[in-house]
Amino acid sequence: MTAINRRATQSDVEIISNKKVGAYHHMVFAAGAMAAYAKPGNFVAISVGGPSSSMILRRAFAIYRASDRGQYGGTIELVVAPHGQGSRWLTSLDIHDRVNMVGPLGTHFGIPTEPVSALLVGGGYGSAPLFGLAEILKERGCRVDMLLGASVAGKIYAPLEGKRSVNSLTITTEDGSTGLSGKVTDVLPSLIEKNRTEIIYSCGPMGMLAAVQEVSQKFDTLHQCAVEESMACGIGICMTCVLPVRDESGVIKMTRSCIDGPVMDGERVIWNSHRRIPEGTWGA
Amino acid sequence: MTAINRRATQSDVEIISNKKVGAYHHMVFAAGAMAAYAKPGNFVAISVGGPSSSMILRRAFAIYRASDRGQYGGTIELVVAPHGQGSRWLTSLDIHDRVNMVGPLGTHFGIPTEPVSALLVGGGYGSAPLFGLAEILKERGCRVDMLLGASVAGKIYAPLEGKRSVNSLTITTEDGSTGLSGKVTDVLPSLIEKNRTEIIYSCGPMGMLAAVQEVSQKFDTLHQCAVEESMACGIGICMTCVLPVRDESGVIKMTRSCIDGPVMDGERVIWNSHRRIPEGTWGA
Amino acid sequence: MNHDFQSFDFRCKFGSKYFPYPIFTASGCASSGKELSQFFPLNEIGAVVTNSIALKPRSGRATPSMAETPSGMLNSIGLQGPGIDQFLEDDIPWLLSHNSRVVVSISGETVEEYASLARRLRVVPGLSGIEVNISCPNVENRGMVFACDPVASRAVVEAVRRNIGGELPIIVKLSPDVTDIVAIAGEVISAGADGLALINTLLGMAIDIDAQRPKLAGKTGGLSGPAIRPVAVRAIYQVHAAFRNTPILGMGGVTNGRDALELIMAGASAVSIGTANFGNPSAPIKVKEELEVLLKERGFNSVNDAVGVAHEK
Amino acid sequence: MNHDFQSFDFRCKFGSKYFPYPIFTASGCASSGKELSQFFPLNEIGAVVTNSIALKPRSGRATPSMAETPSGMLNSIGLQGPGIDQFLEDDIPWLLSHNSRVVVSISGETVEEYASLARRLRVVPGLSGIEVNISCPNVENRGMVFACDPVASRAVVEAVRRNIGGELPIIVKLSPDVTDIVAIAGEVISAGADGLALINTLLGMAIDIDAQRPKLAGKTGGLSGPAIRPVAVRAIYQVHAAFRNTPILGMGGVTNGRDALELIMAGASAVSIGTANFGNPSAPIKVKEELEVLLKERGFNSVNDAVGVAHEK
Ligand SMILES: Cc1cc2nc3c(=O)[nH]c(=O)nc-3n(C[C@H](O)[C@H](O)[C@H](O)COP(=O)(O)OP(=O)(O)OC[C@H]3O[C@@H](n4cnc5c(N)ncnc54)[C@H](O)[C@@H]3O)c2cc1C
Ligand SMILES: Cc1cc2nc3c(=O)[nH]c(=O)nc-3n(C[C@H](O)[C@H](O)[C@H](O)COP(=O)(O)OP(=O)(O)OC[C@H]3O[C@@H](n4cnc5c(N)ncnc54)[C@H](O)[C@@H]3O)c2cc1C
Ligand SMILES: Cc1cc2nc3c(=O)[nH]c(=O)nc-3n(C[C@H](O)[C@H](O)[C@H](O)COP(=O)(O)O)c2cc1C
Ligand SMILES: Cc1cc2nc3c(=O)[nH]c(=O)nc-3n(C[C@H](O)[C@H](O)[C@H](O)COP(=O)(O)O)c2cc1C
Ligand code: FES
Ligand code: FES
Repeated sequence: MTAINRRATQSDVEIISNKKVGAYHHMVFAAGAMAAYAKPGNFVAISVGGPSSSMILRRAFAIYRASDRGQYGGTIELVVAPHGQGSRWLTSLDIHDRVNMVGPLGTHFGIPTEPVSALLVGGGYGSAPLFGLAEILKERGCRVDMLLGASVAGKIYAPLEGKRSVNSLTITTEDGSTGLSGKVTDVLPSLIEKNRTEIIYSCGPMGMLAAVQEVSQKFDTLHQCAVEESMACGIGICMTCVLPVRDESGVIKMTRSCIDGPVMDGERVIWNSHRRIPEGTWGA
Repeated sequence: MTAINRRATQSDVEIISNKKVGAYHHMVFAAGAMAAYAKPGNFVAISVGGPSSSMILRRAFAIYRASDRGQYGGTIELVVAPHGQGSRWLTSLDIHDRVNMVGPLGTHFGIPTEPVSALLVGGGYGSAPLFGLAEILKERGCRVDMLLGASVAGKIYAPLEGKRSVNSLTITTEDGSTGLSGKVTDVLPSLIEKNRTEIIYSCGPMGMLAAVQEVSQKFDTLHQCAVEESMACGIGICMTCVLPVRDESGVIKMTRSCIDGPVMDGERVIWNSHRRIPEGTWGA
Repeated sequence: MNHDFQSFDFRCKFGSKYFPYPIFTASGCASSGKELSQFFPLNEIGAVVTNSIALKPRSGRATPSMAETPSGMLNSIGLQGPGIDQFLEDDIPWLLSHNSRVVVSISGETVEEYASLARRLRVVPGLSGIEVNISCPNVENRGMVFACDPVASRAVVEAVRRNIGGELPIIVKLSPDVTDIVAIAGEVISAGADGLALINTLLGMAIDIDAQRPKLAGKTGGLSGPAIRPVAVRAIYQVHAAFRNTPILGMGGVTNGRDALELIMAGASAVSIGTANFGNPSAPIKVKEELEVLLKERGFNSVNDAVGVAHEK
Repeated sequence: MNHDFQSFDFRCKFGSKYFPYPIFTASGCASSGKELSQFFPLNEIGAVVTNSIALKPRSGRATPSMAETPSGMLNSIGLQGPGIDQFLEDDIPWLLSHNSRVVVSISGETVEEYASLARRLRVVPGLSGIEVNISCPNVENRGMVFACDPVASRAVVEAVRRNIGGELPIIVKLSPDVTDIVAIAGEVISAGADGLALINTLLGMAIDIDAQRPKLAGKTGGLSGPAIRPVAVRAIYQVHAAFRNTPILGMGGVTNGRDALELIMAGASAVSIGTANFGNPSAPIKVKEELEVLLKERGFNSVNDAVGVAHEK
């Protein structure tokens, strides 16, 4: 790929809903035409802090749902954790406030041409893009199992209507406050075996993705993951979001996760390379 | 003086009203105890831009009215021109929003012990502190005439209830859109003569104050003016608000307008000293 | 004033080359242009200044290579790029075929590397200029940054001048992290620079108080964005005061037309947009449009008339 | 971790003097303390660092002497003050009578002026230290700022050291506007500094695009506030890495406890609050309280244990 999502545009969009759900805010934006082109795995980049903000960089958010019809024209929905300055500002906005949005950005989850058995693994707000993906997979006749994990119950994002589109839903929390006690990778092997999983889709913190890849490799399943590196621009011009990825010819290159990702082939990513360039990387 | 207003405190105050009036916003704050100590001429300093603001300095606003009783406890009222980034942010706030305020700050207008004939001259939002002053002067049995000027009608701030407390109100606008056409200093001499003015109180842009002082000197009236130098702190610690003022012993010293002002004796100020230190200044 | 009937001259000039608009991208802040072309046509700005390109492919530095700071950001990208060969094969033809004017930024670790890069570029048709990024560690002198050393700065510029031939303007990009930027400017001008680019990032650092270590994997990084604009304006003002005839490509925290005009009045003949692109991919076009309005409102018939006016009052 | 039973040691040390808290005011940003005492008791912070005081009264520079910039401000106050005589008569007794610890900042135009100031202060009882502001133009060397010149910096510190006697710690305040701050630090340490203050403001400028001239009457000014914090952290980190045994009084854009801890982890033994006081007159006390919580949360038993920890990982 190595090119920006050719559907990406920039516009001021209105907030039409902002509701607290557990530890997150579910936010809906009247995003017009942008919504029509959004695919599961894509993200948007939003300016934060208003006109005299000291925060100069956009914040990236995975698209939870996108719909191109309805009362407000196209809408884009996000699940936002009020974490730091930027996300707290965003989640504090009111209905009718406007934000500047660029999207849809990045790669999307690949959809198998045959009906396969798919397992969707989400950590924290990483579950967001998986529900739209589940719907599409179901439409294609896939079996869809979902496994969501978080530290505590409030950080599991799993709305009712989302649950409907999966064959099974397993939840783990580290403190056991809901679902099974433990991490997603504790139950991952048994789920793969039970459901004869052929492809894993994952989204969540980098540590979780790396652990999922390890299991995936053991079972020889395909694994598409949506990575989350810090991004200064989201459109491929700053090079701050790179991670080492093996290309088709086997060469490891520092690859932009905003345009050659966030969805990547788990097998190609060189994991656990935080704070260092892996040996053998091209140009190192 | 040369000491911060000993009544000054700092607190988060709630906006209880914000109404557009001509070119300005009339804003009311539930300021609690701060209101009890505010005197005409005092000002407050407000943080602008919210928690992630790139604007690090407070903005100063003359107190238009202060009342220490009523539904909301003490209230402080301001007249704010949406001019630059900070004031536009402030005037865009909603009822129930809170801002951090330090006040009351600075010196206040001196009240004559005898009933005298006073002329109050205001330029633009500089009229704000004059209405509270007029009330006090009337209570003391003074004759109170008011002269307000601005470039256009929308920049004359003269609410009905304010007008009631003066013996006469003269208005000038540079474009003649309301009142007499011209500047306040065009009509000032005739008003002084007609009303046998003994003291002039003024508030407005520095150029206007300098011109008023010239006329005042010619008629040998007293002149108390509220100056407006840019202020980084408002509490006497940064030295950015200094202007050359002759002290009791005749020495010209660079004097902080936030604590030895904003109300100063017009005769003592060395006017038109923008961008230079007047010769003979102490330490120059 | 009514200037409707007068034509407005928006051109700027470096060496022998005219550029139709005084707004460029800043090196390292537009990749090789392709991505931004989705937001505006690249020929609508003066030129794309490419990422600094080295002789060999470079992986850049490890992540995290970015940290947001108040009104600014730190980066330690470390000049990631494919090396000059692949760059000339892929990026340049694409840019030229899209009618973009191209200024190639080069970086080296030795004087000889700069010379080689200049020789490679000399034979490339269609380029509009070369920006010499001397804020790079000099491996022959204990890694001391060229731009911090007048002797090394001069040596690089002389080498580029000797090897580039007469046509292509050489714009030398200086670091603000020096005691006397005017002295460095003097050296590189006398060594043959046609113009100066001011300023590169300031060396900075941020610490993660939870991990208790520097936020960036590379520890220090370059500070850019609106936070540094006052330093850029000062550097441009000082250098323009000393060398009125050398055009300056100004940069440092420009996000809108007012900021650009500030740099121009300080002495910049044109302005590059860097970090602002990350927050707003249409920043260059926005700055250009706002600047045109501001100049006309003030009665200027050309951008050139506004260059350095703040020195006159 | 539970540290409730352990006592927490919040002290810092410069030369022979202990200060009970590691939060100071920054020179020029607290006047002589009186005004801030309305918002918190001055003995609740480590020390008040006074405005830089000169031998003679100084009017300072003309207004406008201030311009707000993104997350920062420029000032060209120009060391307005009453001169050492009146200062010793009025300000010092007031501060001491309010149990404030006092560090007197001094500034001169010649080496001899610094020496005279040191002689005057030597005989004043009750002081806790002297901060030597060498970011002043040296009239004997074409107005070149002392802090930009290793030889002049050394000469000033040697003169102060000779004249101050043994008791009072000497903290030398450096400018970040130099090519190699570690080299300057080395000079002043070997000349007898007990500690370093890092950093003074960065030289900057802003232009009023309507008036078409510099916003400040003095043209250039010093840039301070959160915008420069990354430069401060970098300077502190570099100097601490080179001179682990010399305590650093860190400053530059600190507005809250997290910022202060960032400077401490970079290598500062204590932190001064400057520009933040203008936006929030209770900033020093807020920073101190937040810092204590942050240190305890991270299991530190003393502020000293956190000094420079970012170097270890
Ligand atoms: C592709 C992608 C998808 C994302 N999807 C979501 C989502 O659906 N919901 C959601 O709540 N958040 C999401 N994030 C994280 C989000 O972009 C912000 O990083 C997060 O909200 C914290 O920003 P802040 O301003 O609140 O925090 P701050 O701590 O103030 O952020 C400071 C800086 O650090 C960067 N940063 C901090 N933490 C992270 C992180 N974990 N990942 C990347 N950058 C970081 C920010 O971009 C910013 O530049 C996503 C990030 C990426 C890259
Ligand atoms: C004693 C005093 C009383 C004031 N009373 C009022 C009032 O009653 N109503 C009102 O609308 N405004 C008043 N002002 C002006 C007000 O403080 C702001 O300067 C003004 O609102 C512009 O700020 P801004 O952020 O919108 O503009 P910006 O242009 O963004 O301000 C940038 C900086 O310049 C300074 N500045 C800009 N213009 C002025 C000015 N004219 N005077 C002083 N500083 C300036 C600001 O303080 C700020 O630091 C008063 C100022 C002072 C000193
Ligand atoms: C992410 C990033 C990468 C950069 N890469 C380069 C580079 O390769 N070569 C160069 O000369 N300058 C580089 N710079 C510096 C910019 O070109 C510019 O001089 C500086 O950022 C100041 O401008 P700004 O504030 O508009 O970004 C880079 C800056 C950033 C933020
Ligand atoms: C208005 C103002 C006046 C200052 N005056 C002095 C001074 O007299 N002596 C000095 O050494 N530093 C002076 N400084 C520099 C500060 O002490 C401090 O080093 C610098 O501002 C960085 O810290 P900050 O960002 O917390 O303000 C002054 C700074 C400001 C903003
Ligand atoms: S976020 Fe800028 S290149 Fe990916
Ligand atoms: S505004 Fe700071 S001293 Fe007056």
